[in-house]
Parts: sequence; structure tokens; C-alpha cells
Amino acid sequence: MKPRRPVVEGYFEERADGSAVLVGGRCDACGAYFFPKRFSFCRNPGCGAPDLADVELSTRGTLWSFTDNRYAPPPPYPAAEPFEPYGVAAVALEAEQMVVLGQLARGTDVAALHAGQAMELCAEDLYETDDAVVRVWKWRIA
Amino acid sequence: MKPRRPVVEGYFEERADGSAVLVGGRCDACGAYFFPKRFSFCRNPGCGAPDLADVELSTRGTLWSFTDNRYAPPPPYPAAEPFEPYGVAAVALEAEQMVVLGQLARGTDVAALHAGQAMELCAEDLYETDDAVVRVWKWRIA
Amino acid sequence: MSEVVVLGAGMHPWGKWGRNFVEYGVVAARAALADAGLGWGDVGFLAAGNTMRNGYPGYVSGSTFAQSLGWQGTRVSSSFAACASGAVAIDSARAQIQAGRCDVALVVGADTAPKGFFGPLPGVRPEDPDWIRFHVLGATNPTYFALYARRRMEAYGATTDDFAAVKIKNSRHGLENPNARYRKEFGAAEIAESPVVADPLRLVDICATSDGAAALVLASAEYAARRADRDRHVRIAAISTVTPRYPNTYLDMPDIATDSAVGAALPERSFRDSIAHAAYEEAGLGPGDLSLAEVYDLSTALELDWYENIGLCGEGEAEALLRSGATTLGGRVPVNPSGGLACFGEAIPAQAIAQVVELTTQLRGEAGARQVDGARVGLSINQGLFGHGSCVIATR
Amino acid sequence: MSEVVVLGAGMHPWGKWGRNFVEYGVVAARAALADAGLGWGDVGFLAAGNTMRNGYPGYVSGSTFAQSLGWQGTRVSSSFAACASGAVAIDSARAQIQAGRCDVALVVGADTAPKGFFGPLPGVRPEDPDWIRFHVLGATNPTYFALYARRRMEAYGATTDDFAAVKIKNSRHGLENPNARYRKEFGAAEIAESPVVADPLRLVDICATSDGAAALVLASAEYAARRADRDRHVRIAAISTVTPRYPNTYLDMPDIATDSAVGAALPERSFRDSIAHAAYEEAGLGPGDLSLAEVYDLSTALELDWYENIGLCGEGEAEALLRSGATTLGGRVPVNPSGGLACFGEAIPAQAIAQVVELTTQLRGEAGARQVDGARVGLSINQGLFGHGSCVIATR
Ligand SMILES: [Zn+2]
Ligand SMILES: [Zn+2]
Repeated sequence: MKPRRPVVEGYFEERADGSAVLVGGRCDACGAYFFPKRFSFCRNPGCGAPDLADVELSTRGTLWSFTDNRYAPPPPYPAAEPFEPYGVAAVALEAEQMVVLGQLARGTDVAALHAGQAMELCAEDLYETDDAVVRVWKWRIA
Repeated sequence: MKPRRPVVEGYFEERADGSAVLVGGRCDACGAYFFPKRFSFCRNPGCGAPDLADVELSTRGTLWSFTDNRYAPPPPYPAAEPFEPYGVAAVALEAEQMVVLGQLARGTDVAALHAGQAMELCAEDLYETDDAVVRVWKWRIA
Repeated sequence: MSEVVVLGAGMHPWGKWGRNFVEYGVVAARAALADAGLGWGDVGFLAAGNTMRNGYPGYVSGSTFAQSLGWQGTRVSSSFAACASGAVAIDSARAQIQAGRCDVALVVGADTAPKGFFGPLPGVRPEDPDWIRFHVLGATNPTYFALYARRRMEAYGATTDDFAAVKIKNSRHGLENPNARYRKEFGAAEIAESPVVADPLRLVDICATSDGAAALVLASAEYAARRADRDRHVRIAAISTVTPRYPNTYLDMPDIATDSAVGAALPERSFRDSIAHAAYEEAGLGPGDLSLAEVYDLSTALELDWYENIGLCGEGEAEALLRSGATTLGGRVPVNPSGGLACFGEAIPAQAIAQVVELTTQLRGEAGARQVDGARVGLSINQGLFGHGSCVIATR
Repeated sequence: MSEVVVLGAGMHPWGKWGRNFVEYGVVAARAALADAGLGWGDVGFLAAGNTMRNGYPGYVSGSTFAQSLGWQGTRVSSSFAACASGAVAIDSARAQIQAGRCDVALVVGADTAPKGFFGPLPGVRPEDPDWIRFHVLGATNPTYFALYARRRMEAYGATTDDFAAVKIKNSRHGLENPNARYRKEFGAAEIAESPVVADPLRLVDICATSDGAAALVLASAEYAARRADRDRHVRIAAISTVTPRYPNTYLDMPDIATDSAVGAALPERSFRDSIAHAAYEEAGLGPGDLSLAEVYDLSTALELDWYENIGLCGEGEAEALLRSGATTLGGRVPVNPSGGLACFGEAIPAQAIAQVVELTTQLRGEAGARQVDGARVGLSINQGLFGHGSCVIATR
């Protein structure tokens, strides 16, 4: 079996129990969260602290909006052949007071979704390379 | 034998006698030449005529400056493996009152060149593809 | 600081020919100069909007157009701000005029757009948010448009019939615009047959990518006052190119998360609201003064968002305003009398300039069959990726 | 129009780390703000120079830096003009100040450069002159530098010893500059062993590509006059961002031919001469007023061209001027006291800003061991691909 690797380093982690968690940055000075972390410094203009701590974000939130994509995006999206439609969800995290995007887990019935419903993070395969199964975080109905 | 094709369409032509000629644009209104032609309109701000005629440039000129490149350029230069150094010459055309660049013909002794000497246009292979031999104009000592 | 004046406006029609963007820009620039009765030699500054999909000449659009019009020593700027590029170019030209560095400035934007979705340029760039959103999430521009559209449905009860009504309105407006790419009236039945791209949006809800160009000739008020054609002059009362205020908690392209609201007070108004607000403040005008507006209908649903962002109605009231007919030609404040992006498609660096060309045409009373009666004040607005606001208020 | 004032200058050291260019820019911006005794909240406009090799954030550098420093609604511009980008950004900031739109503006340029020759971005683009020159001719930047160098040898009798002397001088100057990437003295023997890249130029004659950043805080004269640190203020007396005049008969990158001189009168002066001339005219100063100059030594030989272009000597006299010691620290008009590109390498959008940082440091008398005694007037100059002039004159 091919080893798994995350689609991009440092954005999320998968746990032994099969769950997944997003990793962002948190400013000890002002409390702000950032996802992705991108830089070491705080981007709150009233703060600007030089360091952010790595922090696991809430794995549950409420659905802010969602869509179902029916056409294949251009590269660098690793579209399967034949193209497989995919949903995208924007989920509000309460503790972090921010909205985070993710694809919807395969098989989610988009027509049954509604704003405000509880969602939780998971991970699924995004594509395969010769060497690895590439994994991505996704949102599923909680 | 593979067919020959010019490295870029419309910049030069090869004749049956083995000679080559650059093709530029000429403005009938003000007399200006342009190489490459690029656009249909005259770029003399005092003119701006909407049309340029295709025109063959002088095939002889005088050397303005020259160099010998000893390191492989990055893509999109189609560098041979192993890398083959190449000279570049800037040649002044009298009738057109302009300077035009070209590689120096293979085997030109760069150390023997001097500004002002007579040069003439020729064509050589630049690289090969699966389907064609790709040709380019060059300057050689007249 | 006295207001700068629009002396000339010109366009290359929108379409999809795949020719070099420089050709389009030169046509638009010459049209604007001819409209102003001026020559290229009268121009003291050229401000252009860049295009990122046409090689190096697109990165240095100012010098590219200056060379094509003929080198004459003109100072140039080449700005990029995604869809707001045109507004930044207009602002750059205005600043040079108001700083006293030239009397007449030329503003040009032109593009040759690829087919289909806009995607990032080639390469692997995990540090580029625009690359990440495509590679990791397949979050195309229509994905974001769809999230915004669905949000209106969930939060305010908008329906796909409302979105279709925007399309029907704009397609009728554009019928009378000779520069529009699409001049075809859409009906509800035809819209219902259009394939879904990103639910709830159909293909006809989403604007195309186009080739096109637009140009303006701007001058100082003092220079304009000496001319005989003062009855055609339109004044630039405000340009807003504001960025967001932290924390920006509304999801903007190309980010995959919003700012966190922890540890900082929310700004007084949302980013989109703040774009128009800054322009109103500068112009000393308000939504009630508008005769017309050109808003960026990247999607039909997004036009409804803008109604609220520019203060034509309160939050959640855009659908009712649309249904009332107020934003249709003949209504209280027609929106997108040009036909909007629905009829033009996006030609990124030209778009914000084209909006001001429409304002100019309307405020001069030269818009023919799509003329807004008695137009006195026009507003154009859009937003570029990466936090670029773009709003112009013009008056006559 | 009153002159704008430099209140703060800052840099991120030049090097080659491959980190995100945004980090460098934020460091430089914060250094400039700290030098000015101001905070990011005091900035009313942010003008940045773009980088084309770092994805979308580099195309919208103004908003990228604004986001990283923290969104606060600041208006931004993101300009590109190849190596002249920094000058265009400074000019953009100055225009906003002189137009009365802000009191304080921040100018930032930062880059992360690839190794080796600069090449075009991926793709096949026969309509892009920058793609053509690489694909068809292998005409890299050093090819052009070599053509210019050889021309000096053929036309004026320059020798490779002269070029080596430029390297020796600049390497000595840079020894004392903590922001320089290369702080190592070169001697003639070592230079003679350096491999030829493009005859007559050796590797050590040609500047490297670097990571780095530079920033300036500019303010209106009125704002500056209210501050207590007036003895540190440096004034921007001129900015020249002129383009060529037709016909431009000196071969410029990336063109593969010059303009034709048929059918049009030659301009009064060459493009490079005209860049400095426009700045001198605006400042009401001349070459004899200069205390120092920072010129763009992309190659050692090119520094000699600039001596003539900025009027330090007549055509063909640069080698004699160099040999006289006039352009060495301690001479009449030191050139590149910073160490120049020889010690920094190119960080494209930062470079013209870094030149003005050096002028500021020198005119304040804060340059330490590389201080030009009694510096009162400094000039910085460079040229960007596609006809971009860049010259700043600063005074104290
Ligand atoms: Zn913080
Ligand atoms: Zn002509």
C-alpha cells in the first residue's frame, strides 16, 4: 500500500483514530487565529506580534454556505478522469470566530444541506501519485 | 529527411539559393522599418499609420557589437546537450538605420571580430523536434 | 483639490478573438483621444492596468501601450489590482494630475482572456494562496460566487428566480450597447435550461472571460475649463481603492479562511460596504443621489449583494428592490444599464475603466436607447482578489 | 508643488535564503517605520513594487504587504516596471502625497529571486518579446550587458582591466555595508580567474540575483515640518520615470532590434541620457551638484556607461574618470558607495528603493565607514526592461 501524505504540509493532521484536525497559528498576544498560518507574525494591525504558536482548530462548526461544482476546474486542481463533481463548504468555527473552506466529504447530499447545521472535519483521498496517496481535509455532516 | 521550419513564423525566409532574409514591416507613410513587425500599425508617434507593408530587410550590414555566450541559458532557449557556446552579434543596417540581433554562425572566430566589419545574413539549424528541423537566422562574416 | 475631468472615453468592443491585447488597447486609447479631440502627443502621463496572462508586455502595460502608440518620453505606470486594476490606474492618473505633474493623462486597460475558468499560472507554489485554493479545494471563482449566492438564499430567502431576473434585466440592457459581446435577450425558460456550474448558479448566471479594452482621457479642471466642449465634461468626484479592515470576516477570494474575530473589534462596516462608503465620503454624496450604478455582476446573485453594499437598500432587501423594477432602465436607479458583465464578460484590467466609460456616456446623455433619463450622478463599483476595492463616482 | 520628505528608510539584508518575499518586505517596512518613529497605523497610502516570480501575491504586492502588516483600509498601489519598479512605486507615493490624499506613505519592494539567469515564465509565447529573445537567440541579460561592454571596448578603447577596476572599487565600498550580500574585497588576480560568462564579461563582472527588501516612509513637507527630527530629513528633489523617445536607436532589453531612424528626427538625447536629464531639470540641479551617485551596475562595464549618462564626464571618458579615482570613496563624486549591485545583486522591485535608502543614509551622514563627506545631493539611477527610466535626486 502506498503511504499517505497531506496535500500540503502543515495545514492539517490525521490522527490514529481516523479523525482530522486543521493546524493554524494563534497569537499569544492578542488571541487571533490564522489559517493557514503562512507567516510567523501576527497580522492583526493592532498587534503585530512576531510569533504565532501552532494551534489545532476546532474540528466542529456550523455551515455558513455551500456549493456543488459540476465542471472540472483547470490545473492545478487534480481532477479525476472522468471528472467527479465535488461540493465545497464554508464552515464557521465558534471559538476561532472564523470561516474555513473545505470540500464536502464524498457522498454528501448537497440538496439536503442548510446553513447553520453542524459539520465536522474529516480527511479523504484527493488524488494518487506514483508514490503516495494524497490526502485532504474535508467537511462532513456531524 | 525532416522538413525545415522557421523557429518563429514570419521573421525570416530562406531562399532556394541557400541565402536568408529577414522580413519586417515598413510604413509607407513615414518610411520607418520595424523588426519584428509584431503589429499592423506604425509606431512612429508622429505618424501612427494603420498599415505596415511586409518588407525584406538588407541582408548585409556592419558589426555594431558582439559577444560569446559560455553558459547555457535557461528555457525557453533550446540548449543542446552538452551545451554548445554561441555568439551573438548586433549588426547595423544602413538603409533601415537600425540594429538587428542574431546569433553568430557556427564556427565564427569571435576573437577575430571587430566593430564595423561587414556581416551578412544566413540561416542554420537551431534545434530538432520529432517532426522538423527548426531553423534560425544568423549573422556571419561577409 | 479640484476634481479631474473626463475629456474622452473609448473602447474596443468586447469579444473573444484571441488577438494580441495590445491591439485592443491601442484601438481604445485612440478612440478615447479622438473622443477628447486630442492627440497622443498631448498626453503627459499614461496609466495602464496590467494583464497577467499575456507575457511580459502585460506586466508592463504602461510602457507597452506607450511604445505601441509611439515612444515620446511619456511617464507611465503599470498597475495591477486584479479586477480593481482599472480603478487603481484611474487613481494613479488622477494623482499625477492633482499633483500638478501633467494636464492630461491617458488611462488604458486591455486583455486577451483564456477560455473557461480562470486558473493560476503554471507552476507549483504552495505559498501562493491562489494556487492553494485551486489545487487543494478546487475553489474556482464560480465556487466563491456560488457560496455567496447560496448565502443569500439561506440568509435572505433569495431564489434562483431572483438570480434569473437579474440576467433577464441585464441582457435587455445590453441589447442596445454596441460594445457588448452578448446582445441577446434571455428569458426564464432558456435560463432554466442552462447547466448548473456551481449550485445554485447556472452557466448563464456566471460572466464569461472576454477580450476587450477601455480607455479614458483625464484632465485637470483648469485645463478642461479652457475647452469649448464643456457641456460634455464629466467630473470624477471620488475614487475609492480601499483595502479591508481587520478582521475581515467575510470570505474573500482567494482565501480559504476568513480572518478571526478573536482579539480585535469588528470594523464599523464590511469590506464591500466600506468600498462605497469611502467614495461617498469623498464625493460628499450618498446613495440617494445616484442616477445609475454599474456594479460588478460576476454572477447574477452578486449584483444583488452590491445593491446593499452601495446603500440602494438595506441588508436582505435587494431581491425586493430588484422585483420593484427600481434597478431596471426606466426605474429609479438603473443598475448596469450597459448590460454589465452579463453582456460583456470579464476583461480584467479593462473592466473598471469600461464601467467609467459607461458612466461618462450616460452622464453626457449620449447612451442612445439605453440612456438613463436626466443622469447626473453615477457610481461604478467592483472588488479585486486580495482585498482590492474599486469605486468611482462621476458627476456632470 | 513642495518636495516630499523621506522620514524613514529600512532594509532587509540582501542574500539568498529562498524564504517568502513577503517576510523580507515586512521586515523592511517595519524597519523604515521604526526609523521614522511612526507606526503602520500612521500610513495613509502604501505603494509597492511587484515581483513576477512569486505567484499572485507578487502581482498585488501592495495588498500583500497591507494584509501582512494588518488590514486597516489603507489604499495601495502595486506597480511593475522591471528594474525601475521601485522608482515607479516612490513616484506613486509622492503623487498621492502631493495630490493631498495622504500625509504619510509607505513604499516597499521585496523579492525572492531564482538562481542563475533570469528567464521568462513558463509557456510558449511568440508574441512576447521577452520569450522571443530567449528562445530564438539565447539573448540573456548578460548577453546584452556583454554587447554594451564590447561596444565600449570597440568605440572608446575600454579594457577588461577597467571593468575589473569597477569591481575592485565596489567590492571595497560594500565591505562596510551591513545590508550587502557580498562583503569581500576582490583583487585583479582573482577577477582574472573568474570564468567568462559572456565575453568580455566574467562571472564577477555580472551581478547576482538576490533576495532582499527595502522600504521608505515619505511624508508631505508640511507634515515633516511639524516634527522634531528635521535634521535627519532628506528631500526628494526629483523622480524621473521617463520612457524613450522615438526612434530609440540604442539596443534595449528585451528587443532584438532597435527602432529605425528612417522617417523621424533623432531625439535630442539618448534614452539613458534623458532619464537623468529629466531629473536634473525637475530638481534644478546638474551633474556638478552631485555629492554621490548610486548607479545600476548590472555589469561592471555598465557602471561606466552611467558615468556618461548622468553627466559626470563626456562620452568615452568614463574609463579616465574611473582611473582618476573621482568615483571612489574619498574622490570627488563617489559612485556606488553602498557597494552597488556588485555587492547586493538584483532584487528587482527592491533595488531602486534600496538606492534611495543609501542616498538617505549618506545625506543624513549616517553611513559610518562608507560615509561620503559632506554629502548634500545624491542621485540614483537605473533602467528597466521595456523602456523604463528610473532616477531619483535627493537633497538635504
Ligand atoms: Zn496578535
Ligand atoms: Zn509611419
